[in-house]
Amino acid sequence: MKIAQLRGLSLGGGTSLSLPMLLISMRTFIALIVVVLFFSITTPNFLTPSTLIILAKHVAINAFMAIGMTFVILTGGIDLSVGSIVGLAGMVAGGLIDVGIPINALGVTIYPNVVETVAMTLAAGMVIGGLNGVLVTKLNVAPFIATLGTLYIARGAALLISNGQTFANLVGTPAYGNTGFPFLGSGTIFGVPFSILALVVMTAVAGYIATQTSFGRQVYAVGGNENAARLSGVRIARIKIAVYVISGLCAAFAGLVVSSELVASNPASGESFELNAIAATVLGGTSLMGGRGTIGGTVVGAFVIGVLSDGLVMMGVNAFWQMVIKGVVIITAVVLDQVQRKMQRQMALQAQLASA
Amino acid sequence: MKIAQLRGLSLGGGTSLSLPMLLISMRTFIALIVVVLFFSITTPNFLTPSTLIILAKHVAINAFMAIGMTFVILTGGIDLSVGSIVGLAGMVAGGLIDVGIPINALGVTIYPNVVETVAMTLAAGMVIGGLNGVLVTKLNVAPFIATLGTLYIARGAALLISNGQTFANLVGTPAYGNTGFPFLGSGTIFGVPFSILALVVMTAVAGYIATQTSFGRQVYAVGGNENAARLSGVRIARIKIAVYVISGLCAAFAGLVVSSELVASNPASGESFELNAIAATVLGGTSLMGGRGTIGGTVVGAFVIGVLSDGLVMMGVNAFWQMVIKGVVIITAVVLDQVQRKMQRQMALQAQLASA
Amino acid sequence: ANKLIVVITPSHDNPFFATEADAATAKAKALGYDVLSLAHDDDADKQNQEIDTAIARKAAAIILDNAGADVSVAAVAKAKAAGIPSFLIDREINKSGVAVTQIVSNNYQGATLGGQKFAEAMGESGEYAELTGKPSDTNAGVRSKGYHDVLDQFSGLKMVAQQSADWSQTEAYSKMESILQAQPNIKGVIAGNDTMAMGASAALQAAGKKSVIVVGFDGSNDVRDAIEQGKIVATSLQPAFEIAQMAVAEADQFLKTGSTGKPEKQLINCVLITKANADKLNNFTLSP
Amino acid sequence: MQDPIVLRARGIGKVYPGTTALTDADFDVYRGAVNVLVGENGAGKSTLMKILAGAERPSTGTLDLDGTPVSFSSVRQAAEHGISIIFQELNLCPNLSIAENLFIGHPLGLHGLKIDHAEQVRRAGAVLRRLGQSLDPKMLVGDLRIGQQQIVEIAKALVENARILIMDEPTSALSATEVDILFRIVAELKESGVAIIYISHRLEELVRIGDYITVLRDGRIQARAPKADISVPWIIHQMVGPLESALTPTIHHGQSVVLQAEGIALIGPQGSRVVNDVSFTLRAGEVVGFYGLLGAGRSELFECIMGVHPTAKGKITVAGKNLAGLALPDRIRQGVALVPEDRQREGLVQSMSVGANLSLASLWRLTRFSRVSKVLEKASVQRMIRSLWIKVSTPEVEVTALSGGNQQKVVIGKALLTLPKLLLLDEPSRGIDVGAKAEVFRSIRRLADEGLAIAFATSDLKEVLALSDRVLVMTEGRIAGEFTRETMTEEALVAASTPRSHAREAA
Ligand SMILES: Nc1ncnc2c1ncn2[C@@H]1O[C@H](COP(=O)(O)OP(=O)(O)OP(=O)(O)O)[C@@H](O)[C@H]1O
Ligand SMILES: Nc1ncnc2c1ncn2[C@@H]1O[C@H](COP(=O)(O)OP(=O)(O)OP(=O)(O)O)[C@@H](O)[C@H]1O
Ligand SMILES: O[C@@H]1[C@H](O)[C@H](O)CO[C@H]1O
Ligand SMILES: [Mg+2]
Ligand SMILES: [Mg+2]
Repeated sequence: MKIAQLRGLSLGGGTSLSLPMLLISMRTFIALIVVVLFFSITTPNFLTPSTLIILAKHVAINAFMAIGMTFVILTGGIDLSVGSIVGLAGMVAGGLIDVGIPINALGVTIYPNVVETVAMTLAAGMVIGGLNGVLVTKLNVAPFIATLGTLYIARGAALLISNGQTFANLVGTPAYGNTGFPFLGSGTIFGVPFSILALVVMTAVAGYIATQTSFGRQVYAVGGNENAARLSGVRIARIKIAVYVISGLCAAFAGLVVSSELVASNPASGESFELNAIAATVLGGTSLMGGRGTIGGTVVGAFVIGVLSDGLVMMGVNAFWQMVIKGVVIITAVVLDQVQRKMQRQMALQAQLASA
Repeated sequence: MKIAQLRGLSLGGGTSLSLPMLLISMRTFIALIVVVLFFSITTPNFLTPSTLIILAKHVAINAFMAIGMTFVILTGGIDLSVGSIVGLAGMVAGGLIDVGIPINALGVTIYPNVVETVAMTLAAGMVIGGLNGVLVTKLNVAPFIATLGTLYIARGAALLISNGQTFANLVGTPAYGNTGFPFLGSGTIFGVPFSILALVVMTAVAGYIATQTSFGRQVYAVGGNENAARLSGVRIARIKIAVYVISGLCAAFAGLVVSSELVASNPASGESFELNAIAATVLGGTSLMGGRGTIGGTVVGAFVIGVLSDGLVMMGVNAFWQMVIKGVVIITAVVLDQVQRKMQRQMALQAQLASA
Repeated sequence: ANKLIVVITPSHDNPFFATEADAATAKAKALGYDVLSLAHDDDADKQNQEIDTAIARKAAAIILDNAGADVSVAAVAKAKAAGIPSFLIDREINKSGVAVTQIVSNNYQGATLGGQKFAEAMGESGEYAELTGKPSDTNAGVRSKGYHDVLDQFSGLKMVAQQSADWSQTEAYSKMESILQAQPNIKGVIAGNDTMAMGASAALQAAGKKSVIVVGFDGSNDVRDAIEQGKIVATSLQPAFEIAQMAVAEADQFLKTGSTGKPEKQLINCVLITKANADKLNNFTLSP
Repeated sequence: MQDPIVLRARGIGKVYPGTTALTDADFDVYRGAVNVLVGENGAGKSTLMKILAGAERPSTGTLDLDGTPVSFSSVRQAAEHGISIIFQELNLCPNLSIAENLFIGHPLGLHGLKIDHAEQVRRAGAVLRRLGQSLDPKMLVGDLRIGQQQIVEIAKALVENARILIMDEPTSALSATEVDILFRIVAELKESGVAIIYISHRLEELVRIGDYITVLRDGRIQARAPKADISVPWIIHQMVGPLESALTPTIHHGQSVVLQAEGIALIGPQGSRVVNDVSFTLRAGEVVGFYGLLGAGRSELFECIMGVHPTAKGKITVAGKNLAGLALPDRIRQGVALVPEDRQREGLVQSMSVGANLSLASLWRLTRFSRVSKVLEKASVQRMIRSLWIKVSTPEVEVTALSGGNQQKVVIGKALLTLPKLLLLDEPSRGIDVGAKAEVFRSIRRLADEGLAIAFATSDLKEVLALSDRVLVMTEGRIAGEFTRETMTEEALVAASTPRSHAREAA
């Protein structure tokens, strides 16, 4: 993760390791270290490997969404629908495994295998994302309002799929060859949980896309000055639709992992997840104005939030205080960010003066 | 209301009646008329006075928040904390009425009368708003993140006040002279429910502030181009803090009405209200980029949302479909908005061409 | 250090759950355990993470009011696999052999009690509305079924509106107001829990329809007071306090002896609360 | 032989809500030549160019490239046909580096799968050097001054190797030296057969490099001629009709001191001393020109006086009152007014009407009981629109609908409405046509005669000589020389304005 974060960094913002960008993620990183230290002192068995693995698994789910969200926010947009997509994705996967695809004409039912199920679910997420993108670009609906609409639509759809019921026991049936779904949530590769590996890979890939591909740089351009980007020949609509599709994809993936962990899918799951995803992104130094931010920063941001909520729960802090503390920390982290950047700039100035 | 909307209108945008603003609110207004017609046809006794009064009462609560939200969004900000402030305000008022202010030193308890209670509650809302404003201006935290933080803080505070319990039966005690709280929610003046009158007054006052005062003008300027506004002598920080205080005040007022209606206050009330308030504002034609929008439009937007949810409940549509439809309507209204404006522009241009 | 018992309930802002949490905590402390009391807000993912936490904290036992009959199974199984026994309260899960005990108030029986009282108060005829709970909560369904198995036998009783208010007081209030508009002449409202009953009753009071019959479910102190003031006719008491303490006691015995000596599923019957016995009700406990 | 005309525009018309920008305009673009387009503010020059470059779609008319009809729905399409443009208003991404801005449309590398950052930086460096700039291509554009940004804008067009290159007022923020370099490049491109369309309000530039001159007036083609046949007076005549004699500055002898500046100093974002111990006085009725090259520190000096930089050092007294500790709004009330250099970023509130923009800085005067008096406001706004000849149908029009020059007039009008004692104009004539310039200068004079003290920054020699009673030359944040009407000559000013560092570069 850290490596990924640093590379994300070293190429974020401008071309190469630009001081402010570096500082931004450093701050969040420091915030992270502070909370970790705090809990390792105050809370029994916090710093044990097993706890940290569990922690990483919890973070992963939010990080998946936050990574997609980062692309959207970099273009100056926002995606409120990710939480609902998590719920919808779970229901799609659950339905495919428990109910399959009944072909009434032939009176038969098709049970896709797990790979197909995953593919179809991700596709569903991308469709919602695409819808967001089209609304924002072709029908120029403000991103906030477009994705607020799909937030309701996707949630409603999730509830309608099973009429509010839960799809239980998603282990599949050997006879139908659709077993293996729980692997996403609880499987391990070389002893490392799948979802953690997925997080590492997704961070690396997203970081590469953001900084090394022309798509990535054009995302930054659109966020920096949309008009200029258009007049420079950037295909705005194409870029924007793409980022929402990516966000939908990431959210659907998060949904798969969640319901795989629960081995059941509940239409209500993912409610208000969007707030955590956005918080992680912004904590990671991404500007809601668009144009500034890094994937690495976002992942660090997700860890700050994750460590915090897990730590407080382990400490047994009461739920109401947890809420207050969460709010205070989100703000403090960002304020620190500001203060430290100012100080840093000052110091830089002093240095130059001295040298001059 | 309509009057209010028109005056809001005729003075929106900049100095006075600017064409685009007019069109915007017209569209939303049409959307409103469409849904009203739909329900009056499909739903028994929808168009009866009593139904419309209940409707207006439901709308009022969202409109109170949306009006405050409009000022914030006009400066290019956003306020996610309003829902939590609704909950907090209810608990403050509830606590003052049921528990009073115990002065342990003297071993006595002070029970403020209803007017004082209302004043203190509104003050509480303004304090949270002020906190938002200071975070955004003095510590330059992004509005989204600052108010996301206070969303958690205020909610946590609301829960802590009673340790999660509900304050029931807020009728006060004649002996303590603190009776009369239910009036806000169910009282009437000349047969018109208090909250509806409050809505009319608030709309008029807010519309006046937005369009007639130099404060209002500066709000638009800050949202339109902060740099230019600063160089023109606008005190940015002062203006921004003010809009968040206004928003907190409006939300607290909404909270008072909610718990007065229930004659009880529940710390969880107001959850996700912010989304409805923002939806109303944007439906009303306020740009999330800041600088464009009208109070009248916002109130119309609130009515669109209110008519919709009440109508569907009266029709007996199931909760899942209600969600889908809500999403579709929010989007459609805004899309209509866009399409109609485009057509309008085209036609205007054709006319010009012909004349030229 | 003492052994740790983790108590997980849906939320702390519904008196019903608050009572559960407090009762369980008090009992466990009395028995010399450390206690970690958590809320999952009916979010299965959050519940799952809290179970992870219990495992990480090497808890001795978990007392759980779960977030959904199906979505909770895997989490409870995970705890079992990690050697932590779970004791469920209030809501059951759709799999046996995973939790050590499931002590659940007999929602169906309670609902039939409420239903009968409601039919009687309605004079066995007239239009009524039903407010149901969170669709994802099995109790909501069970209670609705219990109500209808009774009410549908009376040809005179006609349900003219049915809406979910998600167990929420505010939602119940505004939905009630709207329903009243569409159905001005309803004679009664039957609600899936007490918070919704409170919301509905507030709306009816505001509309001046003080004679409309309201029945709730839970037996909260708020509703008790409303019954005494004549605003609400009845509610079915789920002995939440007793259930929670039973669960802790059985957990304690299980930890000491390796068995509770009781079957996994234990249904605790509900008691109908009316003006007659309301005064004896406090914190979900009916004093004899 | 090959048709000398590469692009033909026929019967081009363009209507915007409220305005008809172009009517039935025919325009020919000759290859290997500099095709000059002139016209007053709002004549339709930029609009015509935007149409040729695919940034706007014409309401009527046809384009015909190399004898085949074409129509562009985007700048990208036009670029694919070898047409590229330098826009009048800068179009850059502040959050990206110079190099990335140059190539953002078509990044270098394998099908965009892997950007070749190194190569982009190399080529960017090359083109910047060609433009005589030593900027680091990795610098963020947001950290550049407007002048430097305009150079990046030019570089961006150059890397596209267009066959038709449109330049819409490329020199409006450039210094004399930079203009010379640009013209050398224009000549080279011409040699290599590139067709250049050149727009500027600096008429001497036009006759200097133009081959074919086309004059636009009120959206119609007014006149066409090869350079050989024409002169500056002819151009002016075609643009605005007969023009009364140019300005004759009246020298003002010392009246009361309005501005007393002592030891003003400011540290810039990069820690350099942007303004370095500057002291001077301004008297009522006096017009003082601040001449200097890009980056000399004039903008920052003005900003210090206005109170934009809290960290600035030094003592500033206006009309006997010490401004120490006064924030910008209070300084406005004390009679200080600034017309900023970048009208888009700092001058205008794009979402507001012309009227609202004009009155924005004077609300404190126009407010009664915290209500903006419609009467007072309307009166002031109307007066300003008339006295500056702002071309607008009604004050309710959104300010973005005005032409560049008319937008600039709105910004000046906003400053004047605050009834200043001291008026600071930073590049007041950027993108203003001769007609408007004359008006602006005349009103500057008038205001001076009414007892206003005026300081204006410019990089235009003719302008500074024409208007100033006194000239202060700035270099690298210092005052490098002071000249009276007697001593101010082009040579003297240029000499004084050349920084040592530049001199070294040149050598
Ligand atoms: N986006 C727009 N919307 C409405 N009207 C516009 C728009 N752009 C230009 N116009 C109008 O079209 C006319 C021509 O504008 P244009 O920018 O082409 O003038 P110009 O010749 O470039 O002037 P300048 O020398 O000041 O740049 C002006 O009257 C202007 O008001
Ligand atoms: N945004 C900025 N970032 C970094 N340095 C800046 C910035 N703006 C100005 N500077 C520095 O301040 C110095 C003076 O800039 P300034 O814009 O005041 O020059 P000027 O004399 O006004 O030239 P111009 O004609 O461009 O206004 C320059 O050397 C430049 O390095
Ligand atoms: O049994 C509980 C209570 O009825 C509570 O009021 C809502 O959730 C149900 O599961
Ligand atoms: Mg132009
Ligand atoms: Mg300058």
